[in-house]
Amino acid sequence: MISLSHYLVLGAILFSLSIAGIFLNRKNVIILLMSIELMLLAVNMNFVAFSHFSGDLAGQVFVFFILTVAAAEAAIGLAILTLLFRNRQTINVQDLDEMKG
Amino acid sequence: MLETIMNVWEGLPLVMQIMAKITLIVAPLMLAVAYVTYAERKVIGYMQVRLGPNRVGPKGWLQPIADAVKLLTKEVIIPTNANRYLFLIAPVLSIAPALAAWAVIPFDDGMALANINAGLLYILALSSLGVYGVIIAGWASNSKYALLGAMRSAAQIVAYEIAMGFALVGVIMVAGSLNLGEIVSAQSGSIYHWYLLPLLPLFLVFFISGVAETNRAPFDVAEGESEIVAGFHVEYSGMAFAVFFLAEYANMILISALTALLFLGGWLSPFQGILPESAFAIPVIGWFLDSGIHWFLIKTAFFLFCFLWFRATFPRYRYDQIMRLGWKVLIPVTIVWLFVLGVGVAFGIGPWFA
Amino acid sequence: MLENYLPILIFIGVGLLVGIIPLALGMVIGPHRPDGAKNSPYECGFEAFEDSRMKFDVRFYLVAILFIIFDLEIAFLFPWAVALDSIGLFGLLAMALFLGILVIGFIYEWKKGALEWE
Amino acid sequence: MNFEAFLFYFFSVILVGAAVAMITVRNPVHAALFLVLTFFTSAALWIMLEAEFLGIVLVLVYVGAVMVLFLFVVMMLDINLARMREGFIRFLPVGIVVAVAMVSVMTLVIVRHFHMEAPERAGADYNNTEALGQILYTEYVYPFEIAAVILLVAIVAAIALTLRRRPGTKAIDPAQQVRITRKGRVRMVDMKSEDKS
Amino acid sequence: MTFEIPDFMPVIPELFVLGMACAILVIDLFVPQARRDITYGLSQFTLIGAAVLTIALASPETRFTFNDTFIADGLSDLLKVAVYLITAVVFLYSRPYLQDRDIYKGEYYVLGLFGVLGMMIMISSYSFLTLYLGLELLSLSLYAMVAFNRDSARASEAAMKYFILGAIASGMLLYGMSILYGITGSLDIKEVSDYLITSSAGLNVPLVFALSFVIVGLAFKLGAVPFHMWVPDVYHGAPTSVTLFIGTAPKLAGLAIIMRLLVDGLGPLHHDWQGMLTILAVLSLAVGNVVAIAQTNIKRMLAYSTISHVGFILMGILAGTHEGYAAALFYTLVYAIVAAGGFGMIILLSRRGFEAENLDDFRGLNERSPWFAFIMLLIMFSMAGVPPTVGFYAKLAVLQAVVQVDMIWLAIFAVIFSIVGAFYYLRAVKIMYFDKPEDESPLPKALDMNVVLSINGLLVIVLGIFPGLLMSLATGAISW
Repeated sequence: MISLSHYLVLGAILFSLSIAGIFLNRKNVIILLMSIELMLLAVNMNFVAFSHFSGDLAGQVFVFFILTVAAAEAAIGLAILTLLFRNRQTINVQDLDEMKG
Repeated sequence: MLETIMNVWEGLPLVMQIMAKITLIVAPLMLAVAYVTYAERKVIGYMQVRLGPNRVGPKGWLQPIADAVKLLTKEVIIPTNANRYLFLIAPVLSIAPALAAWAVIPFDDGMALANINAGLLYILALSSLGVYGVIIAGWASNSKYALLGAMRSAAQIVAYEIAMGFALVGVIMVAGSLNLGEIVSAQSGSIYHWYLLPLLPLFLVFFISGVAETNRAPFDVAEGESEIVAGFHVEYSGMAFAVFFLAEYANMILISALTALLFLGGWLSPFQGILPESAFAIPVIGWFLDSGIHWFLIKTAFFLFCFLWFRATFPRYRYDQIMRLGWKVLIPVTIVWLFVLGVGVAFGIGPWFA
Repeated sequence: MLENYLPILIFIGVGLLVGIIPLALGMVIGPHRPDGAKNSPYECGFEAFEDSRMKFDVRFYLVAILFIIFDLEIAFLFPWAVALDSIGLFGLLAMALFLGILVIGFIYEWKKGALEWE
Repeated sequence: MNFEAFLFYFFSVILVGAAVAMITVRNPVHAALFLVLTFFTSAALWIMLEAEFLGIVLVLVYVGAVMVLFLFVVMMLDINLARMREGFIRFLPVGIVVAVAMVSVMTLVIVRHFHMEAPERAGADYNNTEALGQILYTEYVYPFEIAAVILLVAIVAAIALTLRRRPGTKAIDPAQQVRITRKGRVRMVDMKSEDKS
Repeated sequence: MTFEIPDFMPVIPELFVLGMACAILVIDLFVPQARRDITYGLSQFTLIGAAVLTIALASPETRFTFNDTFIADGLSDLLKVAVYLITAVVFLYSRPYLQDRDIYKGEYYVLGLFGVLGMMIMISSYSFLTLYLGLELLSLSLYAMVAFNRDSARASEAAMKYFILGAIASGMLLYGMSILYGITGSLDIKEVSDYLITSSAGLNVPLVFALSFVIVGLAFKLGAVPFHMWVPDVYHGAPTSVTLFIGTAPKLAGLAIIMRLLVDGLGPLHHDWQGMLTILAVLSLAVGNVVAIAQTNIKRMLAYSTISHVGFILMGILAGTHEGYAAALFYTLVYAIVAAGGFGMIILLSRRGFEAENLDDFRGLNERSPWFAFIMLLIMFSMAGVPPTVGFYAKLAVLQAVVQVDMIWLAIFAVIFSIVGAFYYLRAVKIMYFDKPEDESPLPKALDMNVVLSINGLLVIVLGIFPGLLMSLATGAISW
């Protein structure tokens, strides 16, 4: 039978993968943004699983709000990205080195 | 005899039963798609005082079959600089959601493959996936025309999807359910209980958005033969092209069926509540007059005819006009109507509570 | 509840198959005689000079961004419309405020010209 | 292994595989499509957890809208693919070590400490959407309105950042073009015929 | 269904700010560029009106509403009023800066007001959900404001970094919250706290597991070492007026969420988070003060100085006593005032096409304007903690609180690094007073800016002479 910990471990794997993704793709802003989406997905997986196993809808409500905020956040993030691309003609983080210190 | 069939049926594993039901939906649907193409050419032909296809088979009845065979034996060309996998995945991604949406369509009372509570939400979600086939096809082709067509088409689909979603919300508010079967049942009573009249603005918005979302005339700038030579699928040939074609027509039928379900009472008979009960007891005529799957099919066919009719009648919109219609006319209309409906539902006024 | 989703799962699978099978058939049955002209992208008879993936008008992004926002609005409206009977006047007013805030956003878009397509 | 367990493992394997592919593939368009696949399989898993509304909304909003925006951006921003992945190999061992270490620690904690009885399956008439609707607009009305404000901020920010009127473009307004009349374009001038002699 | 109509009285300030922000957004659409001051004036009116409302509604007892997810108490009233006032000052300083760079647009103020609304929500939140939403409302507004100068590549780069790090921080925080929800079965801070008080100690490992994610998320948001990488780049890249905003008011809201989340909600775990905060505080003090010495850019220098100040604030909290919390609150308020003055000085010196962000740009300020050199001197002294400025008392209060809980080594460590830090503040003073100016141009600025900046600077010394006033407010807000 599938238990709570199955889902939580799945969430943990996704979370770790997203951290690894952020680590590996430090140069590529787009993949970074996608890794962040993956991270939030892992969080949502936890909330949905807890909500189901404790029979409490609050977790699902929280997930709905996380989805909303994350979508709005992605919209702003990509707006900043297009702005950056227009100003710099690159999204390679390594080229973004005007500021040092 | 019947009993043995039923026994065999019950004995089948669940998955087999479902597969059988799916075949029962998909096979007629594919046939319908084939004959909608035939009907399109015939109808437009007659409207333009021509005959339309009339060579293959009696009155051209076998034309769709001939088309299918021809497309099957043509080469599937993959352009040199195209992204091979995505190029081939794109048509699959465009037909799968168009078909999968049929899982929740009720054909008659209780006759739906999957009677889920969130039916309408499911349909909206699937219809929002149609855009993937378009953009992936446009990008994977690596052709300027394809990309331009894909972008136009995607922006258009996206704009009209919002209007469509808002229109759906209005229906749900009145019906109080997301389940398509319950929405139809909520319209039972008489023809005046159909949502066509009380929700007339939403009906118009929904159908117009439906036409725009399937990229059909007069909103077919994405294909725009005369400017960008068929848009996103300019590089597709043979069966790859045929699959896009199937998807477009399957979507058309889906929109027609949805319009029939949401606004015209689906399988409900227009004579319900008008003719006396005794009229439905007459052997054959009574069956016809009573609610049933045939009414659903007739209504769907009518809206399909409208699709063809529009194509023969209206000149193509300009792109900026399309975007303006979607954002600046349809969306404000639906938002205003939602406010009106909200007040109506909350205070129990309005014709839909008769 | 879940038993209703099994047919959907299978149907999605069937939908994919309906796409894949004709494609595969077409690739197998159809001829395969590539040549340079045939495999080049359609350019009205011109040579293709460059990668055709070009930069696009920022307006396309803007439409997609606004679409996300409105899609979320719809997602919020669906459960509200279903539960409208039981949440009463308070629910109605809550949604009126919600939509009111977003209508202000809509007015802003409109007046700024984000909905124009030049 | 019963059918539900089979489905769980089926979806989880695809989910994890797609997530791994997403962070490792070279082409960002492929990465975006793998992310779409992860969203899909997650939606399926959530539906298995009886969160049908959220599962479908995940597809509607994320797959249907957010990832479309991602694809727009990825496809149009002419990205130099080769340069994007420089140094990827160099970080790979560290990345693997980080991921494995995190997974094992987190798994250890989870497996040892989180146990809850599986609740009974909801009946066929359980309506997840309605249940959410009943609390979302009453008990959670305050966060609900905050969400509206967040969406408004997103609209304002997106427009303030990206929308610009380019003064240099020679775009013409087709509507104006169509409305041209003869009077605006042709001027009739009476001229004496020139004397050719 | 049992549902009571919630009490709307405590949220009136929030509703007022929301209504006014929406109204300003619409009004601004119809205001021509030449009359942009209307938008500005309305924004200031909103902040003042909100302050009046908050003070009028303040009462000694704690008020809850929306199923106990909203709290209004002494702490929230004090912090909200402080946020309004600081933001009003920020708006005032921003105006000439924006005008000089042709980005004097209504959206700046509207986004600022939405940011203020986000901070108000954070300050009053008593549930994970509202806390998260408030935080995101603030963050989204700030991301957009950082990128507000659309033609500046540096600003969009800073915005991108800020965005990514902010989003990762939110993800961390949420993961911790999800585990806490799983353990306690509730999102409400009150219920979480009740659960922790009554439950057995057996659950400690998963709680610490969740707590570490929460702390990492908070540390990211606050910019505590080792999660500080974004702070210098964002402070440097953002338009100075936005740096001014980011560097001041959000710190107050950050303190509020630490108070709500760690102290109110996870108070029973004090022993566990004390250790984590100690590490963060020690590292922040060390790295912030040492790296700041190497900076030639004053915005970066102030960024590192912020990091070290965060270390001090964390020290006050980790003491875990009322005195400690009051000291942290006092420190944060003082820091916000001082930082506003510091960034205000940069704006004062900058002009069209010139950012005045290098230390050298302050060279010989005394010859150009002795008065503002004196103001800057006060601000630098206060940051360094030189008596009798108020910065001295802030540091003293924190150190006292730490010593009271027998963490004398931490106090000694903090003093050592404060002395290290004093070096670079005093270097700035030396440059102003003993070096020759590079450009002799006078400082033409609007009257309102000069007056407010002078008051801001003098406040540092006035509060330093009478620290009891602010301190009694802080202790009053903390004692519940």
